[in-house]
Amino acid sequence: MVNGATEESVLRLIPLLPLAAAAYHGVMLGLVRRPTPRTVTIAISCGAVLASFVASCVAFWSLIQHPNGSHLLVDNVFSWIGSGVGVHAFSADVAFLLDPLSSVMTLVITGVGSLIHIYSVAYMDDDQRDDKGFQRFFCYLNLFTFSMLILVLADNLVLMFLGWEGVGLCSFLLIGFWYSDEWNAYCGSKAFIVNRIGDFGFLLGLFLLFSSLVDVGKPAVEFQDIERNLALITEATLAVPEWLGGGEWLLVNVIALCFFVGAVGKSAQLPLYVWLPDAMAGPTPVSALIHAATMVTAGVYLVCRMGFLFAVAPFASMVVAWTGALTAVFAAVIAIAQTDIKKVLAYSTVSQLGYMFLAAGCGGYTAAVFHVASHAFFKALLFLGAGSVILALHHEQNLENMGGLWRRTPRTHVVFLIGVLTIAGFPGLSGFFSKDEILVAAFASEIPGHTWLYGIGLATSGLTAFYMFRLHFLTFYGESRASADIREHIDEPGKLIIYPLYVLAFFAIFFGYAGLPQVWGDLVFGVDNSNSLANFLMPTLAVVPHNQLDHTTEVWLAAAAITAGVVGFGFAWFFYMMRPQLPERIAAALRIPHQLLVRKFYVDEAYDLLFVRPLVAISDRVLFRVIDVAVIDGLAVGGIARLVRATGTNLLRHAQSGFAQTYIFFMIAGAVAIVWILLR
Amino acid sequence: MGPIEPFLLSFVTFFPLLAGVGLLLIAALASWIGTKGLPDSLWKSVGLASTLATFGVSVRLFVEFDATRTGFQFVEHLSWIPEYGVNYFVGIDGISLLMVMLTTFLVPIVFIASWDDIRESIPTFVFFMLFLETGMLGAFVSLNVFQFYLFFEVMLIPMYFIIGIWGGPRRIYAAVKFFLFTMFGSLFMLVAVLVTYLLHFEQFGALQFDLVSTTGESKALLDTVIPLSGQIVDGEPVVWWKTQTWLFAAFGLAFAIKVPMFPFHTWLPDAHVEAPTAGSVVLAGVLLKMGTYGFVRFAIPLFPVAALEFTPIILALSVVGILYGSLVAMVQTDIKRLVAYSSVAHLGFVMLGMFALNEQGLNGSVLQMVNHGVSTGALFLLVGMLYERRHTRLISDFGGIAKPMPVYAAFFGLVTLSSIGLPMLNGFVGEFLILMGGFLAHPPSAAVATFGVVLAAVYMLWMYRRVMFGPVTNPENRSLIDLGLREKLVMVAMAVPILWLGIYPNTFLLRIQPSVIELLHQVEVRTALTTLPSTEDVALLAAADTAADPAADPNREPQP
Amino acid sequence: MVPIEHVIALSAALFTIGVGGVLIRRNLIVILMSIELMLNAANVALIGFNRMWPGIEGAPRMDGQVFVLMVITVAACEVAVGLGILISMFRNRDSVNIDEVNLLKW
Amino acid sequence: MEISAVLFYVFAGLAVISALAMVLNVRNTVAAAMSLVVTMVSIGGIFVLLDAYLVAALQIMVYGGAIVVLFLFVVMLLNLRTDDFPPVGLRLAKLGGGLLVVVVVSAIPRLLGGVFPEIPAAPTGYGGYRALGIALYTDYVLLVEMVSLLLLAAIVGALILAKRKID
Repeated sequence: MVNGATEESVLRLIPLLPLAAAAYHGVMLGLVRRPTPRTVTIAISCGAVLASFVASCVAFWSLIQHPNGSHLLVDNVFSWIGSGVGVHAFSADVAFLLDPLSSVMTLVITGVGSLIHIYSVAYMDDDQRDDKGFQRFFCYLNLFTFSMLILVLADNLVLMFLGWEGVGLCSFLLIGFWYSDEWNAYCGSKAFIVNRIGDFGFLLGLFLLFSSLVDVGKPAVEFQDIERNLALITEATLAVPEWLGGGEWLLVNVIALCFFVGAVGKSAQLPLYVWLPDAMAGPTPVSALIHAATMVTAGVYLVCRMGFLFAVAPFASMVVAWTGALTAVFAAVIAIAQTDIKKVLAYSTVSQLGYMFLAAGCGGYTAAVFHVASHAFFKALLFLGAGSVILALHHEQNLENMGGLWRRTPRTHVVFLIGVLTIAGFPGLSGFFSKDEILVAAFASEIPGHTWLYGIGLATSGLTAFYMFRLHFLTFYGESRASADIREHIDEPGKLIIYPLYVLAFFAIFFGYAGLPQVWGDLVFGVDNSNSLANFLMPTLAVVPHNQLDHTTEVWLAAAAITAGVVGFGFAWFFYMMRPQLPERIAAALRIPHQLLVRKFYVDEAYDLLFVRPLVAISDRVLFRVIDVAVIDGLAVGGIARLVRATGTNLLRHAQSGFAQTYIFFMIAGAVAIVWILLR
Repeated sequence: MGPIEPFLLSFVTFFPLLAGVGLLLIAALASWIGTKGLPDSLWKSVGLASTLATFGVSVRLFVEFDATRTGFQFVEHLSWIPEYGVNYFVGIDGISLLMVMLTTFLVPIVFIASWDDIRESIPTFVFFMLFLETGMLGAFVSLNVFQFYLFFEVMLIPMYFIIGIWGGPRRIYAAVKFFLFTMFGSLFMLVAVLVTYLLHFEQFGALQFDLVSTTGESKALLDTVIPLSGQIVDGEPVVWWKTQTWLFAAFGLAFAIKVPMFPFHTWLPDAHVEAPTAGSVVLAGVLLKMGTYGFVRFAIPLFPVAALEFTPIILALSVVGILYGSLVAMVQTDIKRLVAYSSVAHLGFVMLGMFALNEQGLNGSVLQMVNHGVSTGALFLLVGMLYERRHTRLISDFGGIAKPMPVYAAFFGLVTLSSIGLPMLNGFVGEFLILMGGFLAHPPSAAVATFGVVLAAVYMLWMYRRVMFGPVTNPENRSLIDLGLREKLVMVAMAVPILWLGIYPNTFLLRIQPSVIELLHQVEVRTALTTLPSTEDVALLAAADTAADPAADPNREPQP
Repeated sequence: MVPIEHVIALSAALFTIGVGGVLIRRNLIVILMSIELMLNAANVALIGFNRMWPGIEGAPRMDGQVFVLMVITVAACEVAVGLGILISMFRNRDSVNIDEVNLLKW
Repeated sequence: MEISAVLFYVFAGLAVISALAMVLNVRNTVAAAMSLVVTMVSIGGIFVLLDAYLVAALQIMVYGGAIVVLFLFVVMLLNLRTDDFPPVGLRLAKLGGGLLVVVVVSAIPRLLGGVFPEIPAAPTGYGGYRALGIALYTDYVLLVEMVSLLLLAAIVGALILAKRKID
């Protein structure tokens, strides 16, 4: 059943350690009545994730040191689902694949995950006095880590789907962690259901891909096999039904679009982004881990992992790029007017994810992965910093009640500023390099309208700087707007909160040099092959033809990006530092546009009105009350019953009058009929 | 267990009934010698013990089952009414093995779960449950169509009483509705069985109800050529009479009602809502499988060409059932009714996979039968536990239950997730294979059905959220007690297959696989056998029914 | 002697009259009498058929006549019981109108 | 035409007419019973003509005597001489009667003769007590016993029914 251990078996340890911890917590919570001591919970949970991080490092090391030069490690644990023989054969194994792409993801997940686990110990300690709740939180967190690791380590689409759904589930559980509040529970299930819509696309893509591979006699769901056999189906087309316009579509485009629907759901892109801002109802470490650093990047990971598919599906790639670009600017615009510190960060996440898709759609898969990693660091830093602020202010999240915090929480202020500078693209920090790569990729790509894409990206970068500095200024500078009794008790949180922030800040600053674009390597540092991340990832990521840019162009592009950032910063400085009264006046003057922004363009309300309400109403009024109760049960079934009863009461009852002579009549009529027939 | 070795299957089938009858006799004896019969607790414990013993023996069946062989195993064949070809003929392949396991697994669980739930007429209840178990097992192991029909009908009796005696306020209505619906369909099936039987007689000159032959020489119903069309009257074929089509329709109606497929489903919510927990669990867990099992075992192999003809209709009904069941489930106010409608949706998946008629679809379909039995059974058990405490099933009466009953909420969550097909739990594997099989055969229907996965999440999670989460608004819910030891035991027992089927489904898939391949092979062979180009051909066949044995050569070319 | 058909015709005529009596009369006594008439019609047919196939010389066949005897006996029994019922009905309902006895229904 | 044939038609006519008189007499129950006596006796005559002498005798004694007397006795006992309830609402009866007439009329051509051969001569002893006795007590002895049981049951039944109250 379970395949024996080999030197590659370290791979299975990476996801299984968090699973073991989660299972332990689950059993203790569900079946054993005695509460587990808090220290044990912490030791097991954090220990498991740290051990998983160590295992990831070991695996990473052995991947680099791999003797035969191949860039993969595969650990096939056991055969999960096997069905069919011959050309229909389908088999999905629990098998883990470590290649450069998944190793980067694994390191980010376990690394950032460990830090957030440690942070959570303090964060949840302050928050939750109930030991069971504490343990439950870590149970979910471990389960999430497990699912996320499965997602990135899976060597086939089905196992990846396991992780894919698993992270959705954990997101549901963790958003609704404080379930006594109806709103949290609502947000949790909203996240799960919107994710499921994405999963629908994922499944469709999977089935479509598999069945087209069956058609060419090479059924497989493993990434490597798909990649190997993809050439067989790149020419295949799909007849589109008349009502969709007819004609023939390139099959790979359809498959890629289906997968992209999955990615859109998971990575909160237009039009399925609505769950992510609401997901901020969960505890802040959860927002940091799931809704900033890891889970939401799963969609980007999927597109990169299936890069070989998107590379041959130009139309799908274009859709990806445009969706990303539009989401980026759309979310950035909304972020400008938000007043909840976490909501601003949430929309910023949506926007940054849009960047990643922009890169992936333009064929800049390395840029996308680079940004995934650097975003994981700086966004986790920002979220955890925000959590620190929230703790300091005793669970106050509204920006309008903050201000002037830099005096009371100097350390948080410093790390937060680093995060803001990074995301705003301050030259030399990791965000600068990764965002620059994306913009370069957009500029250099050959897809139609790529200059527009670049333009949108650039504008978004300016917006990003604006709203992030707005956030920073409103939080840390100016006069404190907190209520008096809170103002008395503003304290910087303890070491367990701050130290993970330091670590993240370090990576936010210096991670960029792991993926230093060659232009900076040549110009500033004089290093050959400076982009070690890209070189490392290159063997596994698909290459899409693009225009070659010379160094001058690239420097100009960088200059443009810096300019955009400076302009954004300048506006923020002007509005929120120099003329703090101005924003309010503008808001008052432009009431309708401002309201539109504050209410997030009424997208939630529109969805509710367009999809949710009609669906419930139709199901209830039409399907249930009319079709089920009235038509099927009432008219058809009840009709037959009534017909039978009516025949009895109205017709046959008269034959059963009780009058003997009537009976005799029928008897004789029968006899006469028989005689008649016999004498005929 | 030495002496029962050759009768292992009969033992599994009849042991519950024997235990029940034995208890009755002892009770009669006891009351005859002047005591007040047997104590209720004795009835319950003996009932539980005998079902557990049955489960134990069926585990042995499972272990000893040779997964590498096709065909039926543990076969027993005894003459019963040999003149009419009625035999006692039992045997199992991978498909029925799983159904038997599901049955023997669920019944003891039900006993434990309703230990305190059933308070009136306990001896009667125990007897009916044991009787029901034998009825269900008998139908799953029967290879003689007459015998199958017998068991198929016989299990209505105990179920009717279980709903009618221990049910809710509208129990009589529900019981009668359940009975009439099922009876209505199965009478059509009876006619079709007899027509098939007579066709067999016409072709081979022997009366035979056996589905498959026990020896190489003798012929059974599956060797009969069921003409596609053309009943011959006075040498002229009757145009409207399409034999195979009508026969399949008759079988299909009986099974579709039992499944239940979309327009025939309205008995299910009523029966589920009114039935006691035990009844609901067995009804959802096993009885509904009788319909899907009937399709796999009888309707499809006997009438393969008609099955293909009907595929578009059945697929359409399945897809409609999936979407419709989900949407209607979404707006239910009663938890049990919600679960009942979700059954309609789930069984839509089962039918979809089955009529994909390929390995993935059928494997998934059979697996999904088990999955549905386990998940929905567990859901009904959980609803029953809540009902025992609060005596209401309305969603609006609850809210925030997770606070007073965290363990309950955890198990409810697990089962909910299994029901919406989360990977690593059982529901996923079945649904996934079904959809994959469906996609290989009929992509559009499967694509629409895939959307049912989204809807499943919508209605289940919405219900879960309204029941479990939020503040505890109703003061009566504040003092609810969490699960006791007995209830935990039940739920842990249910969790085992949920996890096992999700993590390592190959244990079961390996056993299903050969049977599914055999079934597909049979469909192929019998399609070739019955695909006759025109009605004249049937006339030829009818004229030459004694001359040549049409079943002897399965690869016989259709005549020009 | 007359042809056997005429005997049958007589039997049929009497039987029809008896049936008519049972159908149209509501007096239970007359109905009982009509029933007697029907039995007698049957007897006529039996006797006639027996006469038609009388057996051979030395071994006459008497089956029809035996049956007539039985019918007569049964008729006697029937009248006895029927009149008994009639009397008790008259006692209970003070009438022998058959329309007043209509309990034979659901 | 032979004298026996003439007698047959006479008796037959008498039987039919008196039967009709019984059925159609809606005023006087006693008269109806008396018409029945005429019918029974006529039928007895026809039995004689058909060489069933013993049965004819029994017919007249049991029917003409015992049974009709019983009827009359009951009529007198209950004082039902006049019939207070003439036939009404005869739709069903008319329908049935009509049907019956149709059937009988449709059978008339066949009832006129020529379907069966002529009635043969009867063997010696036919219809006599000896032959009947032998048949009764050899071939049909079981039947006789069963009928005797029936008679017994009828007697008991009649007694119980006629009793005012079962004590």
